[in-house]
Amino acid sequence: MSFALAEEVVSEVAEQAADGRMKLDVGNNLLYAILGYLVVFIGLAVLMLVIIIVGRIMVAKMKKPAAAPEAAAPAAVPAPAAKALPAAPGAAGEVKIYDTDPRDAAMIMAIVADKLQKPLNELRFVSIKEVK
Amino acid sequence: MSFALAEEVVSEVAEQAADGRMKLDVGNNLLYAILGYLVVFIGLAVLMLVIIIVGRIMVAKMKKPAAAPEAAAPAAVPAPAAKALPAAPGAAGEVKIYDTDPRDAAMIMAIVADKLQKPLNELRFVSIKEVK
Amino acid sequence: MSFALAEEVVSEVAEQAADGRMKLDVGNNLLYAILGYLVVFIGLAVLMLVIIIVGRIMVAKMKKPAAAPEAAAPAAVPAPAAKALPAAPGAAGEVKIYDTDPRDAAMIMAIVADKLQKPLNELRFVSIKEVK
Amino acid sequence: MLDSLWQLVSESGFAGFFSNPDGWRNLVMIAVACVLLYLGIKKQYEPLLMVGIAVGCLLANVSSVFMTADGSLPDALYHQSLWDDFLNSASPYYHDYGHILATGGLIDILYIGVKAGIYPCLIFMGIGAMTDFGPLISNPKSLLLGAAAQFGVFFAFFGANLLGFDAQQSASIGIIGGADGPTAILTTTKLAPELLGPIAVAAYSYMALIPMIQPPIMKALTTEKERSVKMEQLREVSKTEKILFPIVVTIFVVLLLPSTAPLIGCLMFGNLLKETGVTERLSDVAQNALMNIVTLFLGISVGATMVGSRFLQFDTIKIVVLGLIAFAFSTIGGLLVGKLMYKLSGGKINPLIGSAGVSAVPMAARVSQREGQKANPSNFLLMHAMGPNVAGVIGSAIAAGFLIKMFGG
Amino acid sequence: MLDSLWQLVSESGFAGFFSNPDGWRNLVMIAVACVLLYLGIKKQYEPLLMVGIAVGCLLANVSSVFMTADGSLPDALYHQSLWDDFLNSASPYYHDYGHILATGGLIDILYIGVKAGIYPCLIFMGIGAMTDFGPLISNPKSLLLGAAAQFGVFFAFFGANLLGFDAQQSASIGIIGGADGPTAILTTTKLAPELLGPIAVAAYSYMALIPMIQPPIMKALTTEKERSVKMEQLREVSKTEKILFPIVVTIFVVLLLPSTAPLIGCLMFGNLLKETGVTERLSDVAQNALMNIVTLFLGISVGATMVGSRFLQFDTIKIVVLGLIAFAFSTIGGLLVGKLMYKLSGGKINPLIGSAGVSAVPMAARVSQREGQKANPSNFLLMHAMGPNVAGVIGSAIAAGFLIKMFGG
Amino acid sequence: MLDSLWQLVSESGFAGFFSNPDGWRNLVMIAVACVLLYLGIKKQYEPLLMVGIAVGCLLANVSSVFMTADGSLPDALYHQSLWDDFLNSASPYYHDYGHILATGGLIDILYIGVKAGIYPCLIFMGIGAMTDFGPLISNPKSLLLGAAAQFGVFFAFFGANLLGFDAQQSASIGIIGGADGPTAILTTTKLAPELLGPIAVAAYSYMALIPMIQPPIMKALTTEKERSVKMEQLREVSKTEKILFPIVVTIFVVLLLPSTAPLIGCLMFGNLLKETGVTERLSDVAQNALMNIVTLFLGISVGATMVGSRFLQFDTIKIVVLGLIAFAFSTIGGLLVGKLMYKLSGGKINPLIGSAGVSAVPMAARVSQREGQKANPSNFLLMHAMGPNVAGVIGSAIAAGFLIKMFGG
Ligand code: NA
Ligand code: NA
Ligand code: NA
Repeated sequence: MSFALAEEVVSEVAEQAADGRMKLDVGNNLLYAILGYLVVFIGLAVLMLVIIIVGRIMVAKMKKPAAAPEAAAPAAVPAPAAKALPAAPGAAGEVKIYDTDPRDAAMIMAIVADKLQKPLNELRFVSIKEVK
Repeated sequence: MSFALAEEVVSEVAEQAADGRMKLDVGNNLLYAILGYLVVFIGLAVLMLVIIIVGRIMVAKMKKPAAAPEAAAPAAVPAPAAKALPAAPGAAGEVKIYDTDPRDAAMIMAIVADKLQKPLNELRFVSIKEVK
Repeated sequence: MSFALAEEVVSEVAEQAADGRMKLDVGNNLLYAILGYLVVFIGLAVLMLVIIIVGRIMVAKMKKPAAAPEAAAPAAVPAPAAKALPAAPGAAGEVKIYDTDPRDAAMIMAIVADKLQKPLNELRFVSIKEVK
Repeated sequence: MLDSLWQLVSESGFAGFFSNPDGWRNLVMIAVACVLLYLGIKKQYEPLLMVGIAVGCLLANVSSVFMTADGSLPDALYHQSLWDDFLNSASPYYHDYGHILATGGLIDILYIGVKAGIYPCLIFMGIGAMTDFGPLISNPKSLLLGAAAQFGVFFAFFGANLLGFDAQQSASIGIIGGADGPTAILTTTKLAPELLGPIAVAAYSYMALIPMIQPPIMKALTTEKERSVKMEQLREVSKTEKILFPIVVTIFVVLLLPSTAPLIGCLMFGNLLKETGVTERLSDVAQNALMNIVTLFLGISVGATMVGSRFLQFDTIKIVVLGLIAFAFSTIGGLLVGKLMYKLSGGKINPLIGSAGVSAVPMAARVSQREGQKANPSNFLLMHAMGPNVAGVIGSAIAAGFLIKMFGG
Repeated sequence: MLDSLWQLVSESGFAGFFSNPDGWRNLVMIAVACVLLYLGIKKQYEPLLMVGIAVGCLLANVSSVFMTADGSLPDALYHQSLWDDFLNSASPYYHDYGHILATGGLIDILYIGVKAGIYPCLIFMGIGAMTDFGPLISNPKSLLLGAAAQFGVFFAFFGANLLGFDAQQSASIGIIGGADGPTAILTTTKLAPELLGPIAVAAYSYMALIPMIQPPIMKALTTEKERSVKMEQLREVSKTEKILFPIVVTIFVVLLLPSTAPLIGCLMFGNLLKETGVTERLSDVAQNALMNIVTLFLGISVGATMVGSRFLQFDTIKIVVLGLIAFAFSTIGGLLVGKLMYKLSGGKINPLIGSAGVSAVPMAARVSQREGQKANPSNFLLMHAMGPNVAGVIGSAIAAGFLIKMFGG
Repeated sequence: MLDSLWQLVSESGFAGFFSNPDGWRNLVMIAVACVLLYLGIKKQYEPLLMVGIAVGCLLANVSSVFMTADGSLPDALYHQSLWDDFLNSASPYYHDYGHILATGGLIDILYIGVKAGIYPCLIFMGIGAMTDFGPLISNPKSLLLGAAAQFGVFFAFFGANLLGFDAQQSASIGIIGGADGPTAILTTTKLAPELLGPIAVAAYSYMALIPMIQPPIMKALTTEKERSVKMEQLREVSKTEKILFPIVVTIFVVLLLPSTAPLIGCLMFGNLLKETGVTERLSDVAQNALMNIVTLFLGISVGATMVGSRFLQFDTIKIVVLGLIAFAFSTIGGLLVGKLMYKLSGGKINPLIGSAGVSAVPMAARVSQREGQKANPSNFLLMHAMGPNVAGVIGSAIAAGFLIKMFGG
């Protein structure tokens, strides 16, 4: 296959227009499509391996000074749930909850509203952020 | 008048300097002044007609589902009064009241100040905005 | 000394490369270093004189309508102490206290935290500013 | 070493006052800058622009005092000669922004945004995002008052031509009467850039002086009875109408007079961002961060054009006088059409709202409100005056479009 | 004077509809702009971009209606011919930004930031500063789903080639399937700028339509049992890992495929600013002031490319169809690999999280969550779907890097 | 297809480590970038700049690893060769920003703002808007300490010349002793751009290390008795004085040494915006949105200059050592003149405030405060040290102006 391909590449370059534009025949078309998908897979697979390795190292490091914290971890999961929702560009009008449990945020909003004796929907919270 | 004018325009172009600058004689000067004022009037008059037409359509549309709301309209007028004062560039140091009745805003500020047990003039409200 | 120097300057210019770069001999090197330090001193000394003069004028002006305010001045000094610490670029994560006594700011933060029944370190104060 | 120090002294600005033939002009302009600072800071004449203009003037002149033997200004932050070359089609640097970037000073570089017409447009976008056209939509007749109050533009244009200014300069001077800073700056940049400094200063100064300029004219031209007229409440405007308004205005005004596209387009784009309800992030940045950055750059750049001798001419005095005439006659135009409407409406329209048509939002409208209340304490004209007031912004943009069309290269 | 007025009328845009041979095209495009405004404002299709695109389209077309006898567009805010010259190596203005600045309209100048590839990169920086890669770090297998969901990119690329588009155009059309606005805009600007308008509109529209496009495909390809799978909780990710992540990704991905550097570099720089804990000022400005300013400029510039005739072609319909195919097949790719993982993991992985790999953060992940909960009300897939979701951003940046490498000049 | 894949692999960065003769240098610089990230994030060495510099270095090197057969770097975000051409008067691209824009990578384009000297000036504007000159106004003698603490600048300049650096390089190295990032960057850009990376890194690192560098010197040069001196309270400064200060400083310093205009002008403009009380919008944007955007761009651009081999030279070590010497001798200069003032004032002035004259606001002043309190727990020197501290900013701007005047093209 490799030789045929090499010729294909040559002929394709010949077809390239002055402005750099190319017309692909079906073979090259398919080739590029498969190759591209493959490259994306390889790229992200390499990345996966790297991250798994880094993660292993980190988890190993954390294990030593952490026995009790592990029990606390599950309880902490709802918080990332809030974190992981980056304010989409379309969500501009909403309150941005940085690193804060949404339940906490709701509580803060309710308390403030109560204290100010205003219905909640007339107040505007620009952002609520937990300081770490 | 039209032929004379055409000649005027020709001669005037002849007077135009290399850098595009022109000297106008009294006739052309007056002509341009009147023409300009007229164009502004025509432009805004056309716009007026368009807006009146669009407004009629909108009012007609709103009439159908709105019988009670009409009674409420006069009461709502003070609110636009507040809206219509865009913060002038010079008013940067003041609180921006977006779409909020100034009386409400004053109330909010008073309540917050009271709750915080601080004199009002020592707090800074950047903006108060009613969420719709 | 002056003639020798003039020759120095000439010869030095001759050494200047096509791209404007110069190599200095020890004499010119020392000369430039001393001259530079001197210029900085002269510049700031001139500035000092100007500011002293302006200050004298201002103090003289203020003396007339100010007899009682002078007694108040020492008490006011702690406030500038806070003012004079511009938020360094590195202090980005901290609360900016504009023109506000830090004690007042701490009080405001404590009050708000108490009112909201949240520990202080979970709230984020972006800025506290006294309105003048 | 003393020689070296002496050389340094001889290349300082202080020495420049003597060696540079224009040095005394720079000195005078430094004094002018201090006056402008006083007006901006103490008198609060549109300080956001005026302080920038004053500092631009100060920096350009202070840094231009020292001139080398061959006439170049190595340390200047702004170089008038670079921009003269830029506009001179015979120069090798004609229309060459790269040359400005590579050899200009700091303010030369910031000035590119003025020259390319970007700053005034972006400020107009911010103004659009700050403006509520509701009162205008509910009372479209306001537009005629906004048109009427451009009278001073064309009156001063006529007068300036008579006084010997060329057509481009006259148009730039006339537009002072539009009472709109960005419009005046854009028009002047395109037509007569040599007058940018005095025209910007005059425009912003008179806008700040509206509460002093207008009341005497208003009292002279209206009767107590006319000023006492209470107007009926405006209808409420729906959100849909407010969204449609900027779209409709863009289409109709730009089609009518395509040269208004930059100003009207940006003004209405900003307003649309405000009204959609789903683009608050953009509306916010247009009226805050972006507008403030651009205001900073615009002020300092415009101020820098007042370097050296160009400001210190008899023409500057003429411009100042013509600018005042422009403001006064715009006020008169608005009031007269206001009186006409009072007549035609059978006394339902208070002619005082006509003077608000000069724009200078929202000061002119506040002046109408105040004068109305003086005549009749229960009078509340503010909202009615806001209509002509914002119409005046559109009106002067159209006037600017007309003048640019007629006299632009 | 009537003559003069007549001349003015004959140079207005209204007259242009008749004199300008492309005038009717402008008129149609004004209508298209109004439709886009409707989609952006009322239907809330990614309004921050769509409103800008629509206004850019509106302004460019409205200001281009009047054409002089020699075919120039004196008042246009955007000049297609300037940019054709810019790209034409035979033109004296080839690659001459100075010429654009000196002679272009307002939007031509703003468009420089698109052409130079700055705006999409800066927006990616803001997106990076808004994105939490935690769910991806705790479950790195998500990356495979993010890769799988680029299927539509290459499927549509293949299809577009078959339909007669050239390779560069096909690549630009395919990248719509990446479901990432800035990536699509950067790729199209580099490969096939003539398609920028329709591709941007299609990309943002379909991103907004994800909640309608994906569910039927998800139901068709998965069984009730698969959709009911509850996944186990993710491990907590330490701050150090979150800081290391952007650094590691930058190094590995850029070394692997250097043409991804602008997109991946900016995305990861933004993310690093978010995670360090000591650069909050920069993270804040990247995701707010800077991003909003750039979004404003990007929208209006991209929209302006839809001036005149280029949008009104049968090709546009093909692009719209191919874009939908790209989205659908990206969803399919993600789901199929999700099903494979379900099998390989012995039923521990819910295949629904595969469709989130198309990016369109966070909408695609929300769709996975919703469909999961429909099948099993106690199911909470959101966090698990966020992993593939953010992986999809990296995945389409790699796809874009590949296509730019292969077909870029 | 395997061939195609192989070709892609052979054009990846990984392959570049072998094919590119400078590849190993890029690899080393990637490691350097990681060290800088560690210093910025974990050690918090001026993170706002250091993280940007590190990422710039990382991105420039990672994207430059792959080199084509003809030696070009198609995917690089920063191209050193472009900038070499830009500065080479024999090149067809001499001073051609258009060429940079049209052919450069993302960071080449951002770097234009460094080259044109805009970023450092805008940052100085922000610093001015953040600085309170009150303590300096109430105690003008502070200015002499601010002057004294420029000793290290000229001492290191002298030393660098001796070590074989040319005059321009020596001046750039010396200015590290000014302890002012933007001043150092501006000076180096104008005089010796090839040293920008190491000088910026050294300047910001030592600024962060002030609390470690200064105390031993302070203890060595002062007696316990001197350090215990309590200074009398400063007089209150009126608002008018604070407004006059920036105006007066601009006029006098720029006239004295016109080449200081960009730095002093911007610093004082920013300060004026802060003090007027009527330009808060501008002061706010100068110290927040604008400053943060510029900091973002400046960091990444400066970092990118550390591409490839230029950093990996013995000269870099010399620069690091000379930078430390500059800081130390600036401290010594300030302390010695402080001791002189202590003598002349009859023991009223605490010499510890002299070391604050190096600027590095407000860290150096805090160090003075801390050492003073160690000697005498009731000592409160902070406000007194702020005077020399902010004077040091002006002092190093003057030193920079002198060096640019003497050695700038
Ligand atoms: Na007006
Ligand atoms: Na994607
Ligand atoms: Na210093």
